[in-house]
Amino acid sequence: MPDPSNLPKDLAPIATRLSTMLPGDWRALRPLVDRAKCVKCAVCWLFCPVQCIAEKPRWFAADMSVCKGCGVCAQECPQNAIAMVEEDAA
Amino acid sequence: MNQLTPNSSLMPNSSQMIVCDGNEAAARAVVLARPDVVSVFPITPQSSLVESLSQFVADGVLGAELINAEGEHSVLSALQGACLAGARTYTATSGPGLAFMFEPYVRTPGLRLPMVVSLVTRDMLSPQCVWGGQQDAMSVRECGWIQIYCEDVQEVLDTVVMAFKLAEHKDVLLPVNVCHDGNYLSYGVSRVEMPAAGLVDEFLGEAAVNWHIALDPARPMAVDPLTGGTGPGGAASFVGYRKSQVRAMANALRVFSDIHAEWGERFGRHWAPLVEEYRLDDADIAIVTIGSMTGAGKDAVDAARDRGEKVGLIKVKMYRPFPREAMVAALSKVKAAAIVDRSVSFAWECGPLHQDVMTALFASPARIPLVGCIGGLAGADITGEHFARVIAATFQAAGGDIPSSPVWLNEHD
Amino acid sequence: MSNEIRLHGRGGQGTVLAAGILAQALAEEGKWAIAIPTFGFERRGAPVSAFLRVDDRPIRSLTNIYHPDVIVCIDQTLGRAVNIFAGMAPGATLVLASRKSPAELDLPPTARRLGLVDAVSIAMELFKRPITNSVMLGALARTTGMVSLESLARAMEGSHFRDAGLAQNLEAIRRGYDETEVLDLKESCHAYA
Amino acid sequence: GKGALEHLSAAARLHQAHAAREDMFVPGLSACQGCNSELLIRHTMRRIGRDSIVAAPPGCIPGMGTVGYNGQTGTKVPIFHPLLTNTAAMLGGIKRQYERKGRDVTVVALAGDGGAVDVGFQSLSGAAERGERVLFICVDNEGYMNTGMQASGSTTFGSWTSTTPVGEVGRGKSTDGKYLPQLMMGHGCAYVATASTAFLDDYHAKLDKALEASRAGFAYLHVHAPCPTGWRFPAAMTTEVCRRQVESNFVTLWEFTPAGGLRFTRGVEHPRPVTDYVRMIGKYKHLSPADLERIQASVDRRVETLQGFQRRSAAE
Repeated sequence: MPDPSNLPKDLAPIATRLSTMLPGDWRALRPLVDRAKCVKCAVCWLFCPVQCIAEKPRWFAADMSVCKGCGVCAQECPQNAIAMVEEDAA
Repeated sequence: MNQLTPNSSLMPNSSQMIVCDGNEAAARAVVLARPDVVSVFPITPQSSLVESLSQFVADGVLGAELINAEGEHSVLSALQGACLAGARTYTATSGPGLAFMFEPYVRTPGLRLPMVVSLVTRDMLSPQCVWGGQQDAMSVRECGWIQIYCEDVQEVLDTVVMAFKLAEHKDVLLPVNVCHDGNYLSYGVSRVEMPAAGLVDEFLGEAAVNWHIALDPARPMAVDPLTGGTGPGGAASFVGYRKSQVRAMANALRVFSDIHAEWGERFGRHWAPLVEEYRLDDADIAIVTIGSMTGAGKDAVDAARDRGEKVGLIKVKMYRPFPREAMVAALSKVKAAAIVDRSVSFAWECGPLHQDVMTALFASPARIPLVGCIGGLAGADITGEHFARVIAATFQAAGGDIPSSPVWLNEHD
Repeated sequence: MSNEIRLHGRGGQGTVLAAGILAQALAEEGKWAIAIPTFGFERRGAPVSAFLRVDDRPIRSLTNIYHPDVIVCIDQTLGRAVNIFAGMAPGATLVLASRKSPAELDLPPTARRLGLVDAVSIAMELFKRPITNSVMLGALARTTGMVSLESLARAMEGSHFRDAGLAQNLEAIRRGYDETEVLDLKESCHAYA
Repeated sequence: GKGALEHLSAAARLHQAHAAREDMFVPGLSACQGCNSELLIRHTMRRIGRDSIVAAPPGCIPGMGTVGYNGQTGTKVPIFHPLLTNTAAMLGGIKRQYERKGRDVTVVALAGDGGAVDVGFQSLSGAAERGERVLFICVDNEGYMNTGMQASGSTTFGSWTSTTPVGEVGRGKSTDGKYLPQLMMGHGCAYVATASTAFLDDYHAKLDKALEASRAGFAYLHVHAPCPTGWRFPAAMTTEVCRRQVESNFVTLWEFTPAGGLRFTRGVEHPRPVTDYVRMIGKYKHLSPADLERIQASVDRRVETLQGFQRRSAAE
């Protein structure tokens, strides 16, 4: 395998560091899962554009550091188990 | 011309005399350089070059991956991809094909992709024209490609091979255009010596990959992410890459000189890498030439010498980067010079080479008079008679009668 | 020795190819040659020409030829379309494909040597088509002595002809050589032209 | 939404198959809320995995930070910006060199419609004709949504865009969009399919087939990707808009192979009226009843054309 170490680093732009930006602070609304209604059908996971829904033992929940608050999960949930609530609400 | 049937004799153990035109010579040089990927699209006057390459691949003489793309834009794009996957690559184009290639063309130097592309030079449209002239190559002289111009068929063959070594040198890592004049060199047939394949292998060595920037799952990276802007460090980052590119261009002067010296040692043919001085040491005036006109220019110098006129010639081989020190050193030997361009600079009412020589001369203590001559547009011939007029005008300029606008050599032909 | 040759023909007859083979044959004999076709569209039937310069030392000038010492015309009807003698150097040699006698040809008065061959008849016998370039290479060799039949044959073998095509073309060169009538032109020869 | 009910089992099955796979993008991409393209590329690259190279020509996909900027990237596999014009050719060059080296690498384009339908078309067409062994995915949001909602060749009749605006005289785009999947079928690609992110089980099945086909020839996937920002509908409605496109036959789901011809992967027999879809979208809100009739007529005509292909395929 060719070795880049003998080449200057300023030849051309490359990026090797992964971006650490998280869009959780974009949210105006956030998904609130009614754990009693969740049947773990995975529809929210399937359609979440940022793929931030993780499986918990009894329900599915969004990663709030990543969730942009688009509301697709709430719209698609067949059980109506997800409500979009104001980010600043308790 | 006579398409010599490719066979095993193409890869001999010793050098071999063959007779071919410049397009075939370039194609045979490519065989010697053993590229991984060659992509082609035909255009006059380049077509027989890519026909030869295709035949060499069909005959198994050239073991490259051949991509018959649907146009020059994709030709160069496919080669960019191949380069980023570590391939040694080659193509050739001309005139409108080069114009169509422009978008990926301007990007190639910034990606630092060491490819070799022959430009079989042709005048640019319009007037509609299919004949030789250097307007196409000159139109891309500020894009960051190295540009080299050849004088004869042998120089085409030798230079295409050398260009791979130049492009891949770690102090350069830039794309190279080897230019040979449409018509006179594309179709002009002459006797050339084919270097031995084994010796070329030793000369070139393994293809050097620009492994700094590469697309390989074994070493994931984003290639050419957005760079610059006014965000933190953006400007500094962009400037850093541009400076590196400019430095690499400057390095090419030294590296190409070294490569020529090595070529001369290994193969016995000594070409001037930057500018060639011909009968210049005791000359009163010089003519500056570029490309296939040079041979007739040298004959015209000899004829002038026979008449007792002290005339010399300066041939430009490497045009980008411009060898300004070598040019100034050569010009410092004479009292006046004529620059014979085969294209025009629309902005300066002169030829582009003339413009470069003027700029170089600014750094010289001796600001000698320059005569701008433009000839050979659209396949027009630059003959001994034309050069005799150039020489006469240059002697007049040495005496103080300097024309303020170009001498159009074929104006009445 | 320096010779400047101009070849005339029509697109499809192999004029440019003939110039290339001639350059190859001359190189086989240790000479230096360059061949340059005129730059146009080589349409089948349209007039085509090619230049060849030969010398005992390397040739530098990559230019057209304006005052040829030797003019070769491989098509017997071409004289109607173009002036094949334009710019001819005084004392030049002509190599022409024709069924006519020298007296019937309108030759320039300063030409000094003529090679004449019924190339079309030979080509029709050999190829069933009026492809006369190989015949005329034989005629050139016979008329000028500037190149040997053996060198032409070797050059032909190195070209793209193969097998039957190669044999036919080698035969065409030989017959062109054998059947060319060579005349020294005297002033009187032109008196009734 | 009740529409998702029919896919309940599919969601669970896809979750089981793919959730444990690595997301090949960083968690934070700056796509708009509800972005369909982000959803699509995450699913796609989860499936394709690490042994791949991604081309993302100018558009929303690099715009959301996949390629990155100033030294940072959003992607864990090699990724690059081709030009808008040359994606397929460049991928072809990469693939040829890896084949030459004997390495099995999947090369995939995540392109928008501009890089496929418009200036990218020549390169795409040439690469398809040559049978380059690449997977080209066109994420079609019917215009240049990354740079301010300008019209593209894919923009549909009547659409408001910033270059086909609505005014005293102008009534949005005056001509139909170019239907690229049918053109790609005409190239005889190894595999061509249309897809919608509302039908991800269908998409995943097609992605698997396309990957397999790309080992032998050119594979082309055309994914219809409604854009909440540019088309003017609420972000939460993205999947429902996708679903309604398909249910109204505005978008049809089919696949093509040279051997099998065209086959619908979802029936087109009992569509909803196209107005059920059009009424959801802000870019169409100015349309007259006559405009809506024209859209319905062109939807019906396209379905008939595709049905004709299917009938011929079935007969052969």
